[in-house]
Amino acid sequence: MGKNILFTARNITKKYPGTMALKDVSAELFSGEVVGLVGENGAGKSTLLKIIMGNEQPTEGVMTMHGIPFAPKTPIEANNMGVGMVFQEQSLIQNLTVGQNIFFGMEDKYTRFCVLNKRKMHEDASRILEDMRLNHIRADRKVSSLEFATRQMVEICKVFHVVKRSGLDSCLILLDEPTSVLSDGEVRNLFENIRLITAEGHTVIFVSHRLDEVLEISDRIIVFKDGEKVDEVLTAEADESILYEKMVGRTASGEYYKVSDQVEPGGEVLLETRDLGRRGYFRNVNLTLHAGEILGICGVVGSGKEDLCAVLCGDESPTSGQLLVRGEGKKFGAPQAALKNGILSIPKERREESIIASASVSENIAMSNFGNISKIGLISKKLEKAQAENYRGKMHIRASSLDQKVGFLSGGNAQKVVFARALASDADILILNHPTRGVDVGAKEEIYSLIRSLAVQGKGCVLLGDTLDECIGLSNRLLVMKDGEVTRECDASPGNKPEQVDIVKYMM
Amino acid sequence: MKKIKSWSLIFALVTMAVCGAAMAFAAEPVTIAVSIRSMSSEYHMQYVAGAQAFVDTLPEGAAKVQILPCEADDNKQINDIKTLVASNSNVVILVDPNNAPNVTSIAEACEEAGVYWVSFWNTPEGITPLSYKYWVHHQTLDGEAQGYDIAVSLFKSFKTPGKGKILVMEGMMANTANEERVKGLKRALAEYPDIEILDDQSANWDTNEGLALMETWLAKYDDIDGVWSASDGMSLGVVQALKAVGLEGKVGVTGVDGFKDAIDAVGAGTMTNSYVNNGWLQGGYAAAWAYAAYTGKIKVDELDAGHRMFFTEGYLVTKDTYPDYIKNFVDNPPVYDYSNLDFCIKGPMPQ
Amino acid sequence: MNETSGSVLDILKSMLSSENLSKILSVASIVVLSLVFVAINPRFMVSRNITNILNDMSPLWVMACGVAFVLMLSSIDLSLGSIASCSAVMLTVLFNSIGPGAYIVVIIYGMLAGLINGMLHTYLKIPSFIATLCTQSIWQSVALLISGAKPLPMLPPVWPYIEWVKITFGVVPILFIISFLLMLLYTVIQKKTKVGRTMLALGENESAARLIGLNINQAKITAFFLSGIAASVGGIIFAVKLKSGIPTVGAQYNLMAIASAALGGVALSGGKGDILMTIIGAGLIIIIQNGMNVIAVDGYWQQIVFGALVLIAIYMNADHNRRDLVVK
Amino acid sequence: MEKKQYTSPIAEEFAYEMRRQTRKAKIINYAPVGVLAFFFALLSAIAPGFLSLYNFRTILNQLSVPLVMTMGLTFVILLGCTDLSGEGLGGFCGCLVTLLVINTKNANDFGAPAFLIAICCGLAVGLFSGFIHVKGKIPSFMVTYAISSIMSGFAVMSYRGQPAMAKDPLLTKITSGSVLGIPYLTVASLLVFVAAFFLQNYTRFGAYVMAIGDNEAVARNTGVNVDRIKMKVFIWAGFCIGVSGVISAIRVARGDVGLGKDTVFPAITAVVVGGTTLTGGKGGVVNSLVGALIVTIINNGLILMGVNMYIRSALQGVIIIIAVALSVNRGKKVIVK
Repeated sequence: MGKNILFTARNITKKYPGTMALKDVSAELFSGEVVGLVGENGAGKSTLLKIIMGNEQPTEGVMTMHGIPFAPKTPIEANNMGVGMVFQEQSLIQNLTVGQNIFFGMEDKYTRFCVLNKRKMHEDASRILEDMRLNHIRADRKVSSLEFATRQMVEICKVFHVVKRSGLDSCLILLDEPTSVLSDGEVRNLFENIRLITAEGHTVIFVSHRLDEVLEISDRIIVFKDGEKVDEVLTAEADESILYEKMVGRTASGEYYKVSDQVEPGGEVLLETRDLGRRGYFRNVNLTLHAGEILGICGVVGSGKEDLCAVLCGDESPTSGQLLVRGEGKKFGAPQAALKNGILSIPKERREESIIASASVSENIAMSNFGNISKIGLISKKLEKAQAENYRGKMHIRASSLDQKVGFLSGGNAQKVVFARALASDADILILNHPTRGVDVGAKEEIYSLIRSLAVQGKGCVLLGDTLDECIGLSNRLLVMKDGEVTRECDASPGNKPEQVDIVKYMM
Repeated sequence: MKKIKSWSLIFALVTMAVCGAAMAFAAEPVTIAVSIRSMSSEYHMQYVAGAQAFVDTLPEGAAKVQILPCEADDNKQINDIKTLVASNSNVVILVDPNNAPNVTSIAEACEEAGVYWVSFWNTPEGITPLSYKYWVHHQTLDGEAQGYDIAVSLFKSFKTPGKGKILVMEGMMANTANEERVKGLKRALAEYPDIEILDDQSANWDTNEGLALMETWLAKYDDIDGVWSASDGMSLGVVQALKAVGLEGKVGVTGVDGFKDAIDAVGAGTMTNSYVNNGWLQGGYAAAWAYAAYTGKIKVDELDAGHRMFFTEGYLVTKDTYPDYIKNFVDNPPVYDYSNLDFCIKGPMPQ
Repeated sequence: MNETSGSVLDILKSMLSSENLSKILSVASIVVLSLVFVAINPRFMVSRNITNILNDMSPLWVMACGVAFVLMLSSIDLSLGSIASCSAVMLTVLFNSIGPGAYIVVIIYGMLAGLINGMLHTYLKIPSFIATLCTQSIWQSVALLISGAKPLPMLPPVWPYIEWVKITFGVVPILFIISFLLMLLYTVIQKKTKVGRTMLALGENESAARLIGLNINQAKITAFFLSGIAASVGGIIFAVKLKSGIPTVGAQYNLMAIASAALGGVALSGGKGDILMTIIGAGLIIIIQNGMNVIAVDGYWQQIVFGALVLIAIYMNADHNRRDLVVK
Repeated sequence: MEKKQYTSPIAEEFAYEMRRQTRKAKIINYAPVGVLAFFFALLSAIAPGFLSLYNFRTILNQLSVPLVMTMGLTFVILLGCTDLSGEGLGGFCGCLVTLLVINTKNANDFGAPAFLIAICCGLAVGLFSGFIHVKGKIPSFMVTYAISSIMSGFAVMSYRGQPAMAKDPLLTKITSGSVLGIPYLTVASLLVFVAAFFLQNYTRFGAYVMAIGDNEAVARNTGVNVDRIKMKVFIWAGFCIGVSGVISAIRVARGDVGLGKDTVFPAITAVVVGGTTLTGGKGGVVNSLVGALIVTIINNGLILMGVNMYIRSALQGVIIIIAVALSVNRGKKVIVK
């Protein structure tokens, strides 16, 4: 393995309003190696990648590439310096061919007198695909006609090509969760390609939730936690349990998660599923949620937990099994129907799925239940304000005024608004999907006590924790999911909290 | 950014000022407003030209013409007229109501403001100038007669006169002129039982649509003797469609309005006839009447019914009358004597 | 700097925030435009012309209020014009048979027409542009069929039913009051009811609105429903104002109503707008049209000046401050 | 290294599910062709004279203007924008042509270059609308609405109330001539189609337009000059509108502002019926060709059937609703605007 330093990062810090996404991260990458990047959700991996790609600029710190200062303002600048990234969300243009996508933005080579030589483009693309052993993908097919996994391979192929094209001897390729939608054979193929490419002297950063994959492909593993780099180990010296300990770091602190406030769930069964399944996502899920209970669901990305959530809150329909609310079988056509039955979700992607950015704080809070603030069927501004004022005080929402647009609030405060809305909605079954994602530490603790108080009030919560730690700390009971099925159910009452490593066994 | 905004404000000001300045500061001439469907209509521009011809006979600065195009929007037509009478008392108005019912509102607005006005073509049943003080008169060409005349002239031009197959191309639906002309056609058909109607569709007074409609018809019917079209605009489209398949001149085509191009086509034999409305006469005399009422030369309430509602004369141009028409109307445009107001009256309108 | 002056500054700043600024600017554009017209011809401001402007505004304003809801969803309603035409014709026809009850029937018709649009759009998932374009031609045909393709005058026997149109309160005509009341009702619906809130929320972020548990289909259908009512009220105003049912009377008002709403600050991309501000849009358009006649702009220039002024006005009302703004 | 199994039964199910969706998307993609075939068969059966060589020629003739118009609009709609300027601008370009060839109003005799001049005017106005839309950040809907009004004004002004009749024998030659039985004008419109097809598939411009419509942020991040591409699209639309104006002027040999009337909305309808989505990024010129054909044959067929003229447009509306309803994706979470 060549030991030339390809890339360095020194003291990279990234602050968002209210949160510190990255704290003082330094790293060195050598040519021709694969570096695994592991850490829980929100540990700062994605932020670091975005900074390297030029999607975000660091608040502090410097980077170098090939020994010269490297501070990309846009992804193109990064590309030109030999840095490319495969995004979690695909960035292929659906209605163009595979070849056009691979060469997107660099058609000059194939353009003569304004005419695009598509055949040559496709030939070259085929060659690139062949190089990557992807002979089965035809370069002249439209991306929209390809299967999802195949698209992912094309995306990877495109990025490999983009960076190689910079003409530099060694390039840096960032792969952010590239395997989550790939099949077995494709993962194998990807790994072979990664090896081929590193053999040429290029460097790959590989991010995955599947520790086994990381262990298989990488030479070195960097572990992130809470925006900090906590350790760096050689793969040869690591195994899953070691890694996991490092990722999790501190053992669950009862204090932090207000375990002392945890209550014994009441007898009433609020929500029950019988062999619930959604074709292609999860199957045979049986769960019961009691009043006053927090039910944690753990699992890696793609384990089906998100899809289970979507079904529970009415966003998607199940294809098999039954869903019972307070003992009655229900079918939800839309989240609105679920809300009528007292089920409300707090979605994962706050900006896209849960706040109306241009509406004010008080309007957002009122949105799931207009009953409290209406007089003779009309919304009363006064009541709306009073309600918002009430929650602002109770939940310490920091906004310059209640008329401030939620889009301008920090993540933590926006999330508190979302919680306030859930409280105001009178729903007694809450599906909390990563409720602390992108929220700073202070706000996190406040949200934890909030969740506790929800349980005290007798509401039932299904919790998808942002971290395993959180999930264990908050829950009364835990379900562990893997590959769409529940692999374990365990008790997590105070003083009886399972060890993370035990849980991880069933997740991975 | 704010700078650009303030600049755009200034630009707005300047635009308005430039457009307005030219006409606004002229001293107190009487405004002869002509409310028409659109400036893009050749026929309606004949009114304007007629009114202008009348104004030219007056001493300089006595009157000016202002056009109020309503772009086929009934509501706008009434808005425009009301605006004008509210902001200007030295005004008389000549109106071609976009649709007949507009007359009622216009009559009320003018009555209230004390503005003399004249209407053309359309008036709803039962609403006549006789019950108003400021509605000088209503003049029209007999639409039904036009429809009848062009039909008869078309039927007579067939190989076997009075026998043949025709297509009927109507104008804009919901339009009074169209209704009347079609009524005339029906009367003619009753008199000529051997005429067979192959098809009856609308082309919205539009040349393009007339062309497309004729093309489709040509695909469907082989044996066409003539096309009864309710206006020259559509007829010109029909002629184009015929020309493309080499049938021009072999299929008779009628028209109404007297577009210059249609007259030429009649001369060239590609159209059978066109009924000239003579907008110059209509516009010129309407202006003269209204101006006379305004200056007090005539007392409107003393006029008899025959002077308050009358037909003006048009001219049916056919192959035979074409040279005559060219001689009397084109080569030597008629100069009208506006002091003889009765000149334009062909006959009283039946009550 | 002490604290009070800081807060005063804050208040000033918030007043001049981009949103308020554009509101101020749009009001300013009306004032400036009026001043220019007055400067050229002082008679622009005589009371009778003010009455005219208010009267002429009313149908456009009513229709703009209705279509504003649809635009807030970032959908579009192109059927306004022919619903209005059809309403005008129905009113005229029904006066003869059922008298003043016709008003109610016509408004019910507007509701139905709106419902149909809404259901085609929500349940069949047809883009609103196409769905309403098609219903537009359907209602146009219906209007022509009912009227026998003739403009129908209201004859003296039914005049008593429409006498009220002439009532004025000072310079303010009753039609304006009606439009104002409808605007008030719609403002209440927008600001004070669940559906109103839902419309804005789903125009801004449909996936979020859905997950929040808002009833999306209901809100969409309601928007088209309200638009349908507004169109039929617009049609009634046309009919009583023109004393006739003309089957093509509304044809020009599709785009004009949308333009009015947009001029009043309703974003065509949805999620933003204020029913009250549609008065600015309708006012601007009518003032431009009215003023051009008062100052006697040459007929050939009228459309050109109209287009140019609309461009300038919309430019002044547009939000240019956000760099990442995607404008379609 | 041990042979490890990465995937699970649920992953196979997932892959199957994805394949099913892809298949469904494919079927929806081809739905417009099915709709075209259906209407063609239906009209052949019930419309007298529909299935004749002469009528095909007529259809081709009538296709020319809408086809050119849709070719321009397709690109605009692929961006997710709208262009309503066709009504005024098309009329203006048409009027201009008749005033430049031998005509009844003036002594001009530019011959064929007149077409070029008129088309260039369309192009310039397209550039202007694009510029205002992009730089002024004004919705294209409003910009082009205003531009349409302005251009109708200029069109009427160009002939001052009396439209010019083109007397140029060149025009007659063009309207009556044909290659292989296809009228020249249709050939011209097909050439525009070929150009559009070429632009979309064989230039980077086409790829960029698709990319911007699909995901503007990705395009921007890849270094595409989004603003410039958008302006180019409006220039192309202006060109197409210019050509369609010129074609209609040649067809009727008369320069009336009405030439542009009722061309825009049918063209947008054709684009959508063909399967291009109004939100952009999906569809293309071939779809629009199919859409234009559907709209044209429906119109032609209904006239041939002698359908009552009041009902004709209503019937068209109903048919289009059905045609679109057949070809939209009605997934639970699909957002339609």
